[in-house]
Amino acid sequence: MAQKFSKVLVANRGEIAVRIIQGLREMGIASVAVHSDVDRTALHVLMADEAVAIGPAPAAESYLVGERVIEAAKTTGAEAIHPGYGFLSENGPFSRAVEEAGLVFIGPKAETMEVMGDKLSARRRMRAAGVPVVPGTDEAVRDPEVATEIADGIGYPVLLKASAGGGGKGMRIVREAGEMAGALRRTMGEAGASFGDDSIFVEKYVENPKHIEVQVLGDGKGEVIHVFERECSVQRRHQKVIEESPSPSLTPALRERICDAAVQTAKAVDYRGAGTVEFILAPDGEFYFLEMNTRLQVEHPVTEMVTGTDLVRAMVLVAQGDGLCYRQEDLVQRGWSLEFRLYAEDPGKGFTPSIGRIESMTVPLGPGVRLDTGIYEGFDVPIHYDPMLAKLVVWGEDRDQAIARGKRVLREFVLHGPVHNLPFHLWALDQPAFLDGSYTTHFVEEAFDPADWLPALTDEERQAIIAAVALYESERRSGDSTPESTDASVGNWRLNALRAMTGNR
Amino acid sequence: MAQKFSKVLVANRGEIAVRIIQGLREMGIASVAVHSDVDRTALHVLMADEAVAIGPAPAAESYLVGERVIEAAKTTGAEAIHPGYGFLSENGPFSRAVEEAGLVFIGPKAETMEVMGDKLSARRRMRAAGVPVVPGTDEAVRDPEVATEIADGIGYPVLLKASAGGGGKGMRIVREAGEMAGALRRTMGEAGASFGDDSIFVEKYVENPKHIEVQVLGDGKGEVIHVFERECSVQRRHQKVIEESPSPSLTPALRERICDAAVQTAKAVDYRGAGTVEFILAPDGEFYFLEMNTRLQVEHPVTEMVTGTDLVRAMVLVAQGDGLCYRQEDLVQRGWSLEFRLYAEDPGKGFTPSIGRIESMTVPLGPGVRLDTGIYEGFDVPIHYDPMLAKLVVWGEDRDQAIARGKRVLREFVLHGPVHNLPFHLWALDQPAFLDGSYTTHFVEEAFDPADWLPALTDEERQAIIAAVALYESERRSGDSTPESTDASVGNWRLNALRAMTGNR
Amino acid sequence: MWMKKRYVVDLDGDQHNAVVARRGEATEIAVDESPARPANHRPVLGGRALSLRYGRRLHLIHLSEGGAGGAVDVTVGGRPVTTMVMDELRAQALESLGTAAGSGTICADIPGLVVELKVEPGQKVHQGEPVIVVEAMKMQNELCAAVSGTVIEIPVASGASVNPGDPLVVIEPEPGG
Amino acid sequence: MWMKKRYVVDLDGDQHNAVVARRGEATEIAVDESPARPANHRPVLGGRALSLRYGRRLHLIHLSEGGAGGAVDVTVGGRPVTTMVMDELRAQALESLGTAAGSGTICADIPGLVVELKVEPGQKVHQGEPVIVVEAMKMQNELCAAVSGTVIEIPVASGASVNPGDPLVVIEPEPGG
Repeated sequence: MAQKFSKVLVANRGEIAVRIIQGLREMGIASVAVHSDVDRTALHVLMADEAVAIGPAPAAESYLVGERVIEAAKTTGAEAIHPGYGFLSENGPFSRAVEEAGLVFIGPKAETMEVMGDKLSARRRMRAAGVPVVPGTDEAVRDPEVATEIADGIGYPVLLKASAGGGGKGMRIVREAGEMAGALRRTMGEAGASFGDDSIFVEKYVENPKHIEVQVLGDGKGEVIHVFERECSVQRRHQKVIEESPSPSLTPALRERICDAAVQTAKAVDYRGAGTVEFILAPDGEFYFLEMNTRLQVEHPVTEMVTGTDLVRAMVLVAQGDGLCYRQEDLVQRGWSLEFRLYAEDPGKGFTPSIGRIESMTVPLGPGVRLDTGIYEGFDVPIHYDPMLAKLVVWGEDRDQAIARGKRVLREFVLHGPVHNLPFHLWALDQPAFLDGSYTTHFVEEAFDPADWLPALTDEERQAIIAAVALYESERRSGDSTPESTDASVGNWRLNALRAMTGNR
Repeated sequence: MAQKFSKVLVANRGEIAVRIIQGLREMGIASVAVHSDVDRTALHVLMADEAVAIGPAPAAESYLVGERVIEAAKTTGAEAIHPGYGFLSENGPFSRAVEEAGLVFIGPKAETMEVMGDKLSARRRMRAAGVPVVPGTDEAVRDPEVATEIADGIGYPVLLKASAGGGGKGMRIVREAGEMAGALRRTMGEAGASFGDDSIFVEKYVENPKHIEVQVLGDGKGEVIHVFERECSVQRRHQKVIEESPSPSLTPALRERICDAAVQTAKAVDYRGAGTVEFILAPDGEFYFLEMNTRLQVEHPVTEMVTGTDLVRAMVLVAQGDGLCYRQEDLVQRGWSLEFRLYAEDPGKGFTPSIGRIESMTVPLGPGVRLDTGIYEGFDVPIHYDPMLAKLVVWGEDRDQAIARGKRVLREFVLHGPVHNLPFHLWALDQPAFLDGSYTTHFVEEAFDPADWLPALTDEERQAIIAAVALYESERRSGDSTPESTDASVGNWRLNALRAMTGNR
Repeated sequence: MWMKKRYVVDLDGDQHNAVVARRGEATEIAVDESPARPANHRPVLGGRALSLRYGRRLHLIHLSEGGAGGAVDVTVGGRPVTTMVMDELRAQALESLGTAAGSGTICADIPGLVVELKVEPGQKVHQGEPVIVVEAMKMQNELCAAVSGTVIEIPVASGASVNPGDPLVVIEPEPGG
Repeated sequence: MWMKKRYVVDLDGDQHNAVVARRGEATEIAVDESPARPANHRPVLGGRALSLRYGRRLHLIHLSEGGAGGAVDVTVGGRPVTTMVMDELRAQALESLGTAAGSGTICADIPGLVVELKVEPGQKVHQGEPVIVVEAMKMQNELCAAVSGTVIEIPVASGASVNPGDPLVVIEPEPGG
């Protein structure tokens, strides 16, 4: 009945492209990678069945050029395109162009992306569907007096939000009426400059919120199911760094209500494929629709671990016309999963991005671990893309075991090269607010002290480090092609020819 | 109430010692490794909190010397000993000595091991408990005439079995009465020489059997639960190489009966800790008790993957006096798991063991993979122990996905150094008898042709290999400290000092 | 100017020729007489593998030093492959052990131009000594004596065009050479 | 006879001394003046780490070359550690930049016996040139000039016992040396 895909193009890079290629391979579907020049030996290219170069390093000239991606699909005979996340994944015109080219876009309909891509239109649609939205306006506001009137009605503090904004940009808190005029002017100015659209709306600012999201799957013909929630409140610079499923903040009753709301949300747009409905959870237990991400989410593995599902496969099956491969009544949460995003960034210096060659990588193994990564030893992390290197995901029978396992594997995982945030995750797993689940989206700014976060070394550890470094230096010197290298103790080292080549750039 | 362990000694090596140490760490329990001289930098030693050398390389002078293990536990202040599998794990006198030394043996009572260690006594006990045993005698037979009489009663073929035997040794098939006298004499002779006990019994030989086993957990006070079955019929030289859970051979009704029989078995000996009851499943659907392994089983991860349990933790909790951490009604099977044992052996040459240094290792990552291993790059696989290097375990939503994932990860997993059986597993996953689940314990001998089992290379692959090897050679030569190494193209390679040291032995 | 070197690769018992040409940092590779050659090749996975690209397909060839001299362990798509590699000189020397007669004759194996004669008739040469340079497709190929002995004939002149199989230098092996 | 070399290791801003002594294939290591030293040390995990054993505890120190010269990236138990390492000579040279006066004076840092004087008063020496050999605990320690200049005083004689801090050779630095 349904037409099976024989070949699918993956319009992405890094860990998500690798994960999708692995999923396709497990379905017996050939994969086509696309890549920029700088990514010609990136892991997703090495793993795909075919690879097509689509332009120079900057994403705007390669991964974001829809025509080249479509051309690559046509050239290779791929029947469908999986966009991953980011890049072209929520781009309505691209998905239309894919379909006009006779290919299948593995994702929702273009209209769905467009409704959800505009915060105001999403608010209106959700309010109409009976999904709780944060108290505020559904129309753009330009006049400070009108804005003040609305804010007085809602109660301070309020949030000014750009309708076209996202990723924490184009938002400003107003704590009293006197601040309104200036704040509105500045937010409109920023929104116009950043998004080419200065529509601003006013919404109640929820203090100490938690970020809860629900994974949904729809067949595009009216049937929608949820795959339970994730909590993503550990954020820095408005970006998630640790996610978990289940959420420690939900009672069974609240879980049911929030998951129902997510299904309602997706049904309201006749959702097709995998999507995520994001909510704000207030300390009083009220929750509000925040936005919907109309694509596969970075943190989808925690859902997969807890529910035993394969969301990439589910997306591909829907796109193939097979419909939903799960029934709501069969889905249950088992155990607990945590995801740690490994970023090339320096936690001690305001989480500023870092780059460089992966000099050495030792991955954690054993029970309950999943590592999705796009890097390998010797790979030069390019400056042009997102600094996320990998996702380390653990599963445990309960939250305590998942946390204990997280600590175990974060210590086993050693990466040298760019500065990264593995030690940040170990820090987080020792914080009372994380351990008791009370953390909000302000957790990192409140608890993290960049001057005092690394654990102290014991005297013996210091001794051992000093000894090891001196031995390393002594060996490094004798490894040089100096007369010393004829020394009996180092004369017969063998060199892996390819490792030498790797170092040779 | 229960006394928590603060430190546990792991009386084993290789992947199982690593897995137990990881489990202890996740419980907040410090670990002590013991090791032979040749294992001083084995992975389990690197991972433990403390390590104690207990003797020279041969196991009989180190890992099998109970007094040294107990002494190491007392010296380090460990409260308990986890024996893993093999070595001292089913040694009644050792477990008694552990308890006499005031330590806890993490395993069943000594009497349980002794009853189950003797096949005749186990048969008698199980028959008394109403567990189906293979038709045959419960007493040792010395007289060929008596043996022939028994065999005539059972019907040929029959199996002569040494009561103290195991691992496929001390067994002989008798297909007609005329063979009996000679077969009995030879089997008794072998049994006496190998096991110091020439007790032989006669049993019906089940043709085309499957090997099904059931994981059980007992609290040692009468409560026993099962954690479902595993099928382990893929064997070579009477040793398992692929295991799966669930078994493709069981109907729900049969599963219930066989799991009940396992619980009965364990209850009959008031079982304490984790154990495995092995059964033969005949083509007609009848099953018979084969033996009970009174320890953690090599293939325990497939059970953990499918049921979401942690069997090491469960054992430690029982040993601590916490009782069973699962209730039967909470345990369900979800999805499908396959384990591939990675042996250093040459499938093309009768599966003969291989040794050597691990020159290079690339481990598979992504969804649904678990790798338990005791090796690392640069590690010299010692000749003194079992040639199992690692266990690659996959989980899928159903058997098809588990198999597809198995293929994916077996290709991603690359190991150079000793000859190994990863390609054998890929072969197995292409065999009709494996794919349809009809395979019996004769699968390998029937289907594997050592002269024709490796897949053919494409012309382009051959080209690429030749090109790669020539490039490797060319780089290897220029990497030598010859005048050529001043060549611009290779002059600026950098050498990792420690990698050079690793090669330097 | 490209400098090239020939290798003989034994793959599952079959012998193949491969030519590695270098110029500065650039390296090119050709296998047998096939027109198909990888568009590029790079070491990846921390030096555990080489990626070779043929058109849109990329082959990931895992390589490491095998046990015996010249052995290189290879894995492709989960399949282990046994290979041996040696440079042309050693391959010729090994071959000459089996084919005593004519073992000293160096022949052209591709069309080219003789650019330099490094020896004269009557001259003694040692095994491995360069004797003639042939240029082909902008690459200079230095051919070496496969055996020690005396040059007895040079049937070509500098500047001459040669075809595959043309004898270039004939060396009479020393007894035991 | 053990030959030893001193290193200065900067760990999180604190400087420490380490002495690596070799004899044939054997290597020993001592840190600062601590009597605790690893019972053994071996590269493991494919050269990604060094295991050092102190009694029953084994420390797994992951090491790799850092960005800047002398930088070594270290990870221990999931904790990254920034280190710099240099040999004693370079450390002394760097130090002398900060402490101009007396920078040419080489002092004993452990109790020992002067076994060889390689220079005489009045002699010109270059930075890095060995000037005196002191034996201690069966190890010969060759001390080198930290600056180029002229030897103006040698307050010890061959065979003399020296204590930590004793001046051994005094060098007057060249202008700009």
